[in-house]
Amino acid sequence: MSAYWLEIIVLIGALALLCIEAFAAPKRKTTIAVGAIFPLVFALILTFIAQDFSHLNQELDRFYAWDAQAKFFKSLTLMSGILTLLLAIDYRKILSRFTANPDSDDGTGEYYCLILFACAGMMWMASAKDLVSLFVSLELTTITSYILVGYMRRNVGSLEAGVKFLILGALSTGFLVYGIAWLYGATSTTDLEVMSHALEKANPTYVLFGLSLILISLAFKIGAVPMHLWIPDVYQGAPTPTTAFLSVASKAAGFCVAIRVLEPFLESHLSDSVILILSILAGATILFGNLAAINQRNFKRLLGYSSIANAGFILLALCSWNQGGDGELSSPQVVMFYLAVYLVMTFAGFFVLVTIAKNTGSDDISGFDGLASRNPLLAFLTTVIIGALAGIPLTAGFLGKFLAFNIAITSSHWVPVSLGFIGVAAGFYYYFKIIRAMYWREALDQTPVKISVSSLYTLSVLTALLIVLAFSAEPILWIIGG
Amino acid sequence: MHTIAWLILGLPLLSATCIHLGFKRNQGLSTLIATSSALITLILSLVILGNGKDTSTAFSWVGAMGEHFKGIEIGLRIDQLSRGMLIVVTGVGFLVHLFSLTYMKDDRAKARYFCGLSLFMFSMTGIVLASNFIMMFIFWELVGLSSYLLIGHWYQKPSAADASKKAFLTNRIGDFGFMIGILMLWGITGTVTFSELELWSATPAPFNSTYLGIALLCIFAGAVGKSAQAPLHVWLPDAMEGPTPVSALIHAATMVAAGVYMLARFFTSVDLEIIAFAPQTIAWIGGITSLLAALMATQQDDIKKILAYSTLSQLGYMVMAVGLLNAQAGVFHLFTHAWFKALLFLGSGAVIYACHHEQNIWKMGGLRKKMPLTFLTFTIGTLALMGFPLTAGFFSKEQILEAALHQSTPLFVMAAIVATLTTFYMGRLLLVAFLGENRSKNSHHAKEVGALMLIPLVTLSVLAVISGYPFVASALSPLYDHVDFHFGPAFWASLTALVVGGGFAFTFYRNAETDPLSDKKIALVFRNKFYVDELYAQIVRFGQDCVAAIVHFIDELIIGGLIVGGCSRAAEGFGKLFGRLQSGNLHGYATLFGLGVILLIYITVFVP
Amino acid sequence: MASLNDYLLVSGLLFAIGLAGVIIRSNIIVIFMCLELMLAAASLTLVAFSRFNVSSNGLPDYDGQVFVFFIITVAAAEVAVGLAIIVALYRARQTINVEDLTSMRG
Amino acid sequence: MDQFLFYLFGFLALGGGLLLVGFRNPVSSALSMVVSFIGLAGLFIGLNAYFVGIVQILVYAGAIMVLFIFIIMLLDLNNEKPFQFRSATILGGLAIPLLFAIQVLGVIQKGPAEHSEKFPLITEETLQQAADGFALKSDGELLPASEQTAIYRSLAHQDSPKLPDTNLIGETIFKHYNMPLQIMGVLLLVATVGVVVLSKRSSKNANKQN
Amino acid sequence: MSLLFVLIPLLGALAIFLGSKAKSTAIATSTINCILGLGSVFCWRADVWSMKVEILSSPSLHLAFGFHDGMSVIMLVMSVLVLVSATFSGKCPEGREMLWYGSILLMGAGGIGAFLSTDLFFFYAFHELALIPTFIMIGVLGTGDRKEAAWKITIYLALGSIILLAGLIWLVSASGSENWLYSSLLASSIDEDSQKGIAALLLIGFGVLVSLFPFHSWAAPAYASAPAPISMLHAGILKKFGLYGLIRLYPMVSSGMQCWLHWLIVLLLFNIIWVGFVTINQKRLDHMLGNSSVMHMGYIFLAFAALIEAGSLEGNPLAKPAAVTLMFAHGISIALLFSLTDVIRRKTGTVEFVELGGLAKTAPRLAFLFGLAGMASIGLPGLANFSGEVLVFLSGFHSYQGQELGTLQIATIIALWGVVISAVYMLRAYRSTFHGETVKATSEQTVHDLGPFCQIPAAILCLALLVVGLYPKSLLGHLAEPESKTPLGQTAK
Repeated sequence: MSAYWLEIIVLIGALALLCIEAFAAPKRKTTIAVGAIFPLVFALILTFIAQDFSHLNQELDRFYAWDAQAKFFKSLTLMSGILTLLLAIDYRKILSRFTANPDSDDGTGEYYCLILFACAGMMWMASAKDLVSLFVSLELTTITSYILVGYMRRNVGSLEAGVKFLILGALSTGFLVYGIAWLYGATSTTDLEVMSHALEKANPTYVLFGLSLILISLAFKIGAVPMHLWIPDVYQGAPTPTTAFLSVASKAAGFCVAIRVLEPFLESHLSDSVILILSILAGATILFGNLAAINQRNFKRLLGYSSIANAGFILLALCSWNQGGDGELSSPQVVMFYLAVYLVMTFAGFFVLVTIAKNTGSDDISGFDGLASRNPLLAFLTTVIIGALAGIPLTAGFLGKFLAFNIAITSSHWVPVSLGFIGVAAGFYYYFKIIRAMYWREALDQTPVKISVSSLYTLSVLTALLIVLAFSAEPILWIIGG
Repeated sequence: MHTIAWLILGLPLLSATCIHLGFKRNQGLSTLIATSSALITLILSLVILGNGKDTSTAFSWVGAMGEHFKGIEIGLRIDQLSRGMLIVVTGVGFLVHLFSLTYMKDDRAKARYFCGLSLFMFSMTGIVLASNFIMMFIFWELVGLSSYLLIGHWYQKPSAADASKKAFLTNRIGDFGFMIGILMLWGITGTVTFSELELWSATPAPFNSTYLGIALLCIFAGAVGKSAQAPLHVWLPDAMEGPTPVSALIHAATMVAAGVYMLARFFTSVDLEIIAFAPQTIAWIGGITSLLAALMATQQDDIKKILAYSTLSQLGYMVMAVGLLNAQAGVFHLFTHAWFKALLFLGSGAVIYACHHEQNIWKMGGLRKKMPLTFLTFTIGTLALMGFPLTAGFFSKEQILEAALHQSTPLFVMAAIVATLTTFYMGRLLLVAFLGENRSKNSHHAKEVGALMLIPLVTLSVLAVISGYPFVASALSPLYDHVDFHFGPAFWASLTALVVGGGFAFTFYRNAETDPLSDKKIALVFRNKFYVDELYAQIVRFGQDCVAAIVHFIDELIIGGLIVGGCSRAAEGFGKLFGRLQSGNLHGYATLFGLGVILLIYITVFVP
Repeated sequence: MASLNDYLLVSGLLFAIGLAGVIIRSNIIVIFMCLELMLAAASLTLVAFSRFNVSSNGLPDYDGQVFVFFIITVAAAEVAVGLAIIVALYRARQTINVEDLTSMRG
Repeated sequence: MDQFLFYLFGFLALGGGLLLVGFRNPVSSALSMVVSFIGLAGLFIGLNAYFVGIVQILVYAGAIMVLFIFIIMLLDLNNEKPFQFRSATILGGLAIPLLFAIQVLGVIQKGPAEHSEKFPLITEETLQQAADGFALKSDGELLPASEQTAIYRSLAHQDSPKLPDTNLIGETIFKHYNMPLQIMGVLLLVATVGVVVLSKRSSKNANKQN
Repeated sequence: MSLLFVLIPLLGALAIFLGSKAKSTAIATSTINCILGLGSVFCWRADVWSMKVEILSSPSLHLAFGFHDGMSVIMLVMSVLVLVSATFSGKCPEGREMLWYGSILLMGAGGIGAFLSTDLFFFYAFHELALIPTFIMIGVLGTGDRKEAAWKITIYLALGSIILLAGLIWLVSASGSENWLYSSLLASSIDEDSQKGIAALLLIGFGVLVSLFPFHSWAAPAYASAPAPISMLHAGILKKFGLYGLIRLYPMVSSGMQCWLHWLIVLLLFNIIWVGFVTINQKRLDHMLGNSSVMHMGYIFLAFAALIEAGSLEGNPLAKPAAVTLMFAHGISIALLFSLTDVIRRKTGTVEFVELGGLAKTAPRLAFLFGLAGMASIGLPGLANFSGEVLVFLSGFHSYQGQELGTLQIATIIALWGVVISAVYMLRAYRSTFHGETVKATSEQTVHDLGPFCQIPAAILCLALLVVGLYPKSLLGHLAEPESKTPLGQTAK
């Protein structure tokens, strides 16, 4: 089977569900959500058996890459799509409260379909190797995200987040387009592969200018300082499944695109400038993300800052550009590894958040107070998850950070690395605030915290994964081709 | 032979362990075990003495590592020095055990006491038998521990608890130097074993004699601590807070003599002619100590304190002798002194026991009639201490004076003054405590002590007389050179001292109710021990406690507060700042975004 | 005919004006318009380059113009969605002034 | 003439942009934006990009502007409050674009020399030469007249050869940009769905209210 | 086989978290571990007992356990002893058994895992296992200023270990080794410049973990506030990780370390003298012990400095045994002291010196044990610490041949004064806690002597102190031939 069917499958699923929603509206919209999981799972399975088809279709080949990186990011997108849907099922009460009709979940059906569309967009992003297809698929994702963020149209926070995201997103789109224009001007092509050959002769100022403009937009997408400003607000305001989706899938797609775009430049004679700016971005992002998180009281917002911080660590791996080989992982592989781990722990974190928010009605860290006595199992799972987020060894989270630092130290990027140390230490502080809340503090309300069965299972599996991956990360290496 | 030596070392330890682990509840059995172990060690020591062969044995405690370090051994060295010292230790030890049976019979923690005694016997035997400096250091410290335990036997008394602490800490300061000395000696000679030091000394490699001298002085610091020489003498008078038999055993006869013993070991092992400055320093310290202590002793009222200062003074004598490169004289005095000082302490113990733990001599008086036998033995001890002709003390003191006369006139003069003062204060003690009238109810009710107490007293008084004679000394004394007696300046000096000191004592204290000298200013200085304790208290307060407080303050302020706290505050401040940037206002975001754009473009395009 | 640099300059200025509008203005709709202006400015650059970078056959390189086509489409879609969100916001908050949108911060 | 048109349209575009930022009334802003876009379209046409220029006017000035004005009217927006003197915003709003413009200028100046020369006109010769490329099969043979494309015909027109940019764009899009176009279709679909979702009124809810 | 020592407590912890009876599980697992650990002393072999599983191919990381040499065994013995006594120590509050005993086992497993790991990655990783349990336990069940203390220790250790991680990564990358296995790193060589940087990172990283001045301010408050088993495990086992690591990694960066020798000497003297003075000024027993444990680290660093000065393990054959012996001794003695301090706290309700006194009368067994441990910690001969300290001092003078005193010798002399300082504070503490008249908090009505259950941990640790103190060869025999592959029971002559 050819690889480009993967997106089609997802799209077909989305369209079908949209039609069902429109014409045969089921009573319970969770049916749609469950239905939406199937195409994703199907596509996920197919990802691993899909074939290369470049010899079949020359035109398609220009826009569609099918390599380990694409494979990985597609499966990552699909995984996060599945998890987002699971999360959304858990979250449906809150979602429906703020959509069309507070009493029923009428307005929620499209939400699940839109996630599928966004997945399709990100999967295309994963394969995009031409600036045009990159732009188009990125815009598909972004515009879908606007809708997903502002979905709760009776919730001021969600709308406010939607508007902020919209304005800043459009701004970054503007820079992206302008940057593409300059790159196109300098190299007369939008095909990245062709571009990499054309760089020799191109005007370096034009190229760097164009690249820096594109970098602005990519930095926005992955949430790197100074284009991170939208993240805390949007993450906080958006419906939690959207937040999770944005912080994992969207960020991952951003990194995929970043790798694709930057690779020709990092391999060219201009690599010094690119590495310089990337390391500055990495350092600033790590520092900002971690330090700004210190004073957070809202867990959702905290996760937002944490996602900025993690973007910084991923950038650290990226700026230590390394082609790998000879038993070493290349930078993109480290990025992918990190993202895989990041997916697991971030979603686990969001599952916890949804459960807590459902029980306490707020996203505040104070909602965790006394969790150790209110639900010891959940507290234990959360402890492991937090440990992984903070990067405690013997969890997969550490392995990710370790690889990032490993590659950065090997290429002697001492300034961002030392900022990274500060970041990690600060990270311990704010992540451990959750642990503190769970164990040290006494809750005012001692009622047990209830967790839905699906969440519990998902959470348990994710937590177990965090431990297991720390000891046998070979599966991830297999996917990323390490 | 080796087995016996090991037994001598091991039995007291066994006894202490048994008592602590098993028989603490059974007080009687505990005392029995301890006393019999002391008896057996005495007998074994005599057996060794009778055998008379020099030998040594060792096992490796820490193995050799590399070429330079040949390991640490636990070894026993039996030669004349250790054999004689063994007799002193086990002899006095056994007698003190015997004495304690009565003296401590009402104590509730008798078992602990005897356990401590046994531990002390173990440690002291260890010092005596040690074949090298590190082993000696080990037992040196253990002696300190047992002394700590025994002084602090009545730990509920704050003064006793403090005294024990003081004793241990002061000794630690000495040990600080001792260890440095050992380390340097090891560096210079490559060995710490006495026998190898002898070899090294016989064929000395080229070395820097100054450093050997410094090493010797550092090692001497250990002796200063243990033998309570100035300036570390302050613990010994305080140590009298312990039970009196302990004072007799540890703080008169054996432990405090360990410093002298150790010096003798060193001086007999290494030829010190080339580093004269070090022995001279030692001699002077000894001399000064003996003079100061004697002066202090003249104004003490506590019977044990007087004896303690006299011990200090006599130890100064010994150290001086050793420092004058006449180790034989020093050790000989050690030997005789052990007997009569133990006698005096046990005698005072009997008096205190009889007077219901009254220790102030001004509240005694007239005990001659109440306890005649004790009085008799005490008098013999006093005479020996004064150096009355034909007693043991006379012979040994004579040798020291002789040595001083030959080596250094100022020291000889000093020694002569000390001898005078000794007669004076001992005469004072005897006159005030035993003669005259009963001055308190306690002394009024005093009566002669029991046989178990008297046996040691009598035995010791015999030894106090005869141990100075060559036929005994040559057999028993650790080191003894027979010096033909002659009526030289030393003898006359000693005799003059006796007469003058005795005369003054008689003049002032015959039938005195209170001390006639106590209102003199100079007497106040003596009574207050030259204010050395006060001085040290200030030094400790400012040099240690204040410094500690300041350091603690700085530690918390600068490291804990400014640096660490500063870092965390900085992180938090940055966090707040970043949080403020996140104003929630789109204007702000757009501005910052734009700023970021400008910077990013600038860095990428225009910087390189 | 003007030079390429003239066109690039005009488009750059136009982009900068759009940026200025985004930063200065408070009305979200106007901000949105400014964003459209920025996109259009970028289109101008593209077209200018497409005209300048002639392809092998001597004609303008139409890849650039195709891209402009996509940009216009995307912009239209963005406007549609954006305005929908803005309307929803207006319904909920009765304001479209960015200064009022600061319920989330810190 | 060319030069004059460039300045005219350039002035229109920039002036419209400035007015867009400057007007306090959103409707005025919207209208000045139209002006700006018309100027822009003129510039496009000046660059021989006729199709893009027309689309610019059609889509932007025609559709998008209408949408904007419609929404402004719908929401009955009043004038924006006069600019309060908030130094940070104003300063940022002036300084940052200025700096950006300077940077663009800097970049332009570092460009190759030929960029400051005037565009070579698209002459008839150019068109003729280009036409040859469209006349050949892949194996190098001339196409038979029946198979000649509109592009070829337009380029190789005997009297007035024209640049058939609409055809060329169409050909490029549909031949070479197939896949982005499909994605674009999805994008439009999503946008439609999104707009519906974000603004539809729940029927049940409405019933209740009635 | 050596995996077993890690696995047993880990499984125990897992079982506890899954709901098995906490206390008995913990006691059972730690006891089994202890017996196995002690048994291994007699029959371990470096080559037979190791295991190696690759968990990641690039970079090549192995889950590898085994004994490098005698040092691992000695650390293992220390760990199992402290672990088993920690499970017996302290008093778990009602309803917190799972957390309490689970944390103890996790921390123990972390320490043992670090000591036995032959792959640097897991060597590092296992140490961190203790981080969360420490944080939770101090924060939840600690005493006094527990919250600040918990934060302090957590952030400090996190920062220290991340710096250490940087050093390790640099080490591995500079060595050009294909994997993180200790053996292959040992075989590689590193250029001078990198060595210098690596050495600095390692010294700071490990230094923070071992509370080297000026990174020491976390230790005292944390140990003072932590529940007894946590302070025991941390001060006893986990703190030794840093020193263990330094000695382990030393051969690879020996010349790099040389550049920092003088810095290290200055810092370690601060550790001994400065912190010593800080310790003197403490007014509470627990704070005093916490600071004293910081201070004593200086001696082990002194041995390490001697090692650096010599330039190689062979150059100063005394230094490593000295450090190891002192680590062992300190681990045992400080654990014992913390355990007993907790008893005092529980029996009298206070650890302020002014509120204590005369406890020797009402609790003689406690007084004896505390005295023994205290004496051990101030280096009284016959107890393990002395053997360590004397070897440390000897190693400091190893290069001295009668010439002028070198820096190291002067440092050793200054460090020797620390022996006096430690005697000062320990005896003062003993004096004000156990001697003197009994007061309200220590009167016979309130205080009972140690029960047999409480004596178990103390007895185990005391025995260890005595055995090593009386016959250090029992320990040092294992170090006689470094990297030896023969069973060490036989090499000890």
